[in-house]
Amino acid sequence: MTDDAPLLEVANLRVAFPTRTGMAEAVRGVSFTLGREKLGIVGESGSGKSMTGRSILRLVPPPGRVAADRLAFRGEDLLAASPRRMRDIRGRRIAMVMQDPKYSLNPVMTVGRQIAEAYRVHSHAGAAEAKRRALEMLAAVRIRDPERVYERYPHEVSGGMGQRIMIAMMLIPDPDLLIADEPTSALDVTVQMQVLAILDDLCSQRGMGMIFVSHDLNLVASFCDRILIMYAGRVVESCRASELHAATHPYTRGLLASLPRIDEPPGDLPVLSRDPAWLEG
Amino acid sequence: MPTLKRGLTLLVTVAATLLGLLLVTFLIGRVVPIDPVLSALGDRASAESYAQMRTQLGLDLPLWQQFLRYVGDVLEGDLGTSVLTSRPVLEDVLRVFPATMELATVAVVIGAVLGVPAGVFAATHRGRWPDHAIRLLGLIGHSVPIFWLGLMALLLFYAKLDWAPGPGRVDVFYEGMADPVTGIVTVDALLAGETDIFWNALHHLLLPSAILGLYSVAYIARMTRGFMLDQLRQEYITTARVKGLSETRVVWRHALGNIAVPLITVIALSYASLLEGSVLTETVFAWPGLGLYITNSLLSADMNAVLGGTLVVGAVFIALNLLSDLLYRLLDPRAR
Amino acid sequence: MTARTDTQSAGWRDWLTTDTPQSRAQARLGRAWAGWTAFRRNRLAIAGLLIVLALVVVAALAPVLAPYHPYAQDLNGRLLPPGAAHWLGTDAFGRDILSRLIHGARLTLMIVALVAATAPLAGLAIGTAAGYFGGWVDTVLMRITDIALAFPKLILALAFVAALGPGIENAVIAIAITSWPPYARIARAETLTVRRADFISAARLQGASSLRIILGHVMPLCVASLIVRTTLDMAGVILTAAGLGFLGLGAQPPLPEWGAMIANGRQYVLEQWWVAAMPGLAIFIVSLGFNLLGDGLRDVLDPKGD
Amino acid sequence: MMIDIRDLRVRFGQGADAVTAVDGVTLSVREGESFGLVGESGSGKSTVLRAVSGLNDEWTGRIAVAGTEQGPKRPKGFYKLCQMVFQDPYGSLHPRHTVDRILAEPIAIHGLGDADARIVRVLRDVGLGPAFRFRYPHQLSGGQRQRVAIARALVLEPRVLLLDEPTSALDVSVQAEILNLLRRLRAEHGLTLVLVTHNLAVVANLCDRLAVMNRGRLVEEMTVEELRQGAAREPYTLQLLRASRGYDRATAESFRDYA
Repeated sequence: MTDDAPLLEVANLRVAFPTRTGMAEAVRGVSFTLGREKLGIVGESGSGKSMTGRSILRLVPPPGRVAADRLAFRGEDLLAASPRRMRDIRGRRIAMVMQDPKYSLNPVMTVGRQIAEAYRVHSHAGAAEAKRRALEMLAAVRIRDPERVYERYPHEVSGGMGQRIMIAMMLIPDPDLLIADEPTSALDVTVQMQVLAILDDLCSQRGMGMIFVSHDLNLVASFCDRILIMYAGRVVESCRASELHAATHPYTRGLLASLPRIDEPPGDLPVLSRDPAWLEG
Repeated sequence: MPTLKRGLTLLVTVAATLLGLLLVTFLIGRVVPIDPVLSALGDRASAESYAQMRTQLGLDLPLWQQFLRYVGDVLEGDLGTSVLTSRPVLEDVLRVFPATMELATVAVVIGAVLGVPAGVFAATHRGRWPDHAIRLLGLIGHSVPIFWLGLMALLLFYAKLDWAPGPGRVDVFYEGMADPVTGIVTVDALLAGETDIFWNALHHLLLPSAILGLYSVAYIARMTRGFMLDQLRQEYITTARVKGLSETRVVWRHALGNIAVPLITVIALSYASLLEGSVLTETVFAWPGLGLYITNSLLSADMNAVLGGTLVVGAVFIALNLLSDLLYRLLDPRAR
Repeated sequence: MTARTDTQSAGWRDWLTTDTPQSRAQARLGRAWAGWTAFRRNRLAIAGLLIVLALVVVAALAPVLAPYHPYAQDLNGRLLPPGAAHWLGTDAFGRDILSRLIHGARLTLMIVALVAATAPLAGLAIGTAAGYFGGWVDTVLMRITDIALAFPKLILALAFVAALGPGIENAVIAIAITSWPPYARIARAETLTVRRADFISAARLQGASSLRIILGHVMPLCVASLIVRTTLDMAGVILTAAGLGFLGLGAQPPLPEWGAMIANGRQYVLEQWWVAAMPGLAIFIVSLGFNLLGDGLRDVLDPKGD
Repeated sequence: MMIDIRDLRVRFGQGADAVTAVDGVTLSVREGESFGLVGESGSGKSTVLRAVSGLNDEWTGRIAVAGTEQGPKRPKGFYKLCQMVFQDPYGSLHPRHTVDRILAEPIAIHGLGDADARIVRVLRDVGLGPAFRFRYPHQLSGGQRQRVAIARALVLEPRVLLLDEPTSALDVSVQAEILNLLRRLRAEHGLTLVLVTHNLAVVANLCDRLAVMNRGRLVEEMTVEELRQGAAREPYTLQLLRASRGYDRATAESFRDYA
């Protein structure tokens, strides 16, 4: 496998949930490929952006159903992988950081043990070795006093520190791909920037690919290399982040226009009028 | 909050609860239409000795003084004398209590050992047939009158199939053969090295404790399922799966770790309700425990014994509550 | 003809399930309909509902349904096994067990109704007041509740009955007195979760009085879980009442109370099993009915689970 | 002055556990003005708003609204003068009440007649047709719910509207609609607005003047014109401004904690 081969190939991904009135499709035919880059997936609530991220890890809760023409990680078909193989891939090859560390960390386990556990499950290292690695990792996410933080419980740390701990835990087995699902939406802007800087550095140092799921168009445009814009379960536009201002799809243009800006005089914002034709891509 | 202050609050709470319990038993004792003087002296007492006894029992004092006196007596371990056995109630209660404890303890062990895994299994198979089956079994367990089930079980396993021994703690033949050290026959038999008696006693214990345990299996399984479903929805469970942990570890380590504390409370509560449920079971199985003692006293209007027994069960309840509270503070990092 | 009824019922369904109700009544009915649709899909809950309805019908029509008078003794027909003349057999006085069970349904229903009409309401009032006002009101009310909760319910009920004298009225009083605390706890917990909700703040900012907020905003949200809990508890009430009857402390002879009937059959259980078995079965079925109904209601009204 | 706050202090908890949420804030808002209160979480901005609204009664200092000094407990008439809109449209509407009941309640409390006409009028005012009147909150989208919440605040025809992060739980396209609605209502009803938010762009769009808060203190006050030109004086405000321009690796490095 060469370095320029795609890390992830997704073709015609569909996620559907049964409801009383039939199947409701959350993701309707999403296709993209990902190399060692930062790919942003942007959309409003209900656009299917989070479900796209989770279906890659096969974490769509039952009774949801995932189907795709191709869903391959480094050429390996993820939909055909056995549960055991999938557990190997999770964490070790593909990791995920979620929105709010308040909920995504186990409240009755010290953060240190949670990080060490993530390391041990894939490396079969001893307890002492795992602890040493966990402390190193805490230092790598710029936590000043790793020894003390190691013994803390999640409710004893701030949101920003919690998210760094989450990143440490996810990156400790050295995965190839990180899915970040609104990783900074629960944080204040300044803390948000610091956490993003850590993610940015670690990604480039380790040559990881990243899928960054967010509702924040500005943030994604400034952080990622490439952007997919999702609407109602479909990708309506895909472009380089630096060329977002030149987006052509009316939905993307409408979203951009509806954002208030500090440097613009106050006045009515253009309101997005949704065209049913967008539903068909 | 500082530990000292928290400890004091806890102490005050326990004291208030005990006092409340005493107040209730005291008031019940006052409204009984039975004259305590007559029941102490018999019907043919002279007016003079009647008045003397009345003063002696403190019945001429104002109500609040009577209550203080009652509290003082109880704190000294004086629960009055049983009319039925003519012995101090405390002595009676201490003699019969181990039998009830033996029954309830075996029952709660059955309840926890079967109930927790059943609840976890139901939760992890939510909406599929194991869940429905466990749920239905739980509802059935909650709906059976336990005394009736005991009767029917005796009918089937003792009278028809002859698998179980009859009522009582041991066969008549063995009765009184092992020294009552702890009052728990199985333990006493083992201490005395009498394996025959041990097996016989265990055999006798099996049916009543299984029936008593059935109720607590139903309760514990149902609560476990509810707690577990709550936890399995949480985001940290997704985190554990993303880390690549096996489903067993996700469920039994991460999710169960988070419900351990409420589960302990549930098990303590069901232990308490088993002590109580023994009133009916003991009657059916002629099990000479506290329940049977209270029932017999009730039927012969022996109020001292009834209230004394109530007080002891109440005190055990309060102790169990206190214990689960302490464990909660000890085990949950968020409560420390 | 069929086609027409179909379109008619479809019209009703559309009217009920519309997203744009035209009146208060339509909105309310639509909501009830949505609840019923969800409830209807739970077959066990429907079974429970049918059992409870059957209990009500049997109790209401007892004199019509019972083949014999519940007290009619026939000393020549003592302890007859189930057969054509006596479907469920006769007891030690030759009384028809089926007829006694049918009349006993009235007692069971009465006990359930009396307890359900008192304890949950007392608990609701105490719990919402404690939760909404907080501070010392909460401390005092909840301390009392906790104390009451730490008591052994059944044994306390026994002691109450012992003090007040055996009888069905006293049994009901004893059960009601010992069963309000859990309702107060539930109502308080629900109140605490909604007290900080923005819609309560919004109501306060409208200038609404505390009474108005508790009655109009807080209580409606507590009622759902309280109804579920009450329904589930009714099974326990039936079992407790039967237990008191079994011990001879509940309904007194010759009342056909199911628990007392089991006690009567106890001494014959090894030979004439049906005398004790039939009333026990009746208790079990009715109590299961309340449990199934409560469980189904929880799925509809209180989907959070326990 | 429509709102005049002097040396406002709010403390939560007692003894050693006490936290000072608001630490001596002084500010005033003119009649008809739209004022923004900006800060990160824990800055005390919402606490100030809740003290003004009367939801929080454990404060010291002076709060005057429309020239009348206010105590911790407010008379009923105060609520006709001053209303509030909350952040989360999912939590601010009673789940078991229809839109109709939500809007009828304030009318009943204050004994205003003509409920039907008022409800229809205020629904039209916030851009919802009469079709929405008998719906339950779960039958509405987030934006529609927030419109109902605004309608509930307006039904008493107040002069002051307090807004606690009114758009931060909404999608950007819906946020634009709500901001436009608030601007129109302000013009039509001559409302005084106080907007609490962490989003500087929202303030720039809707407000005339703003104050920045950090850790319970007022850092600085400025006009929106100054904000637009980046003419902040305090380093904390400058850092906020930089952070809201999007991610930049070098800028992130320069961030520090302002205590």
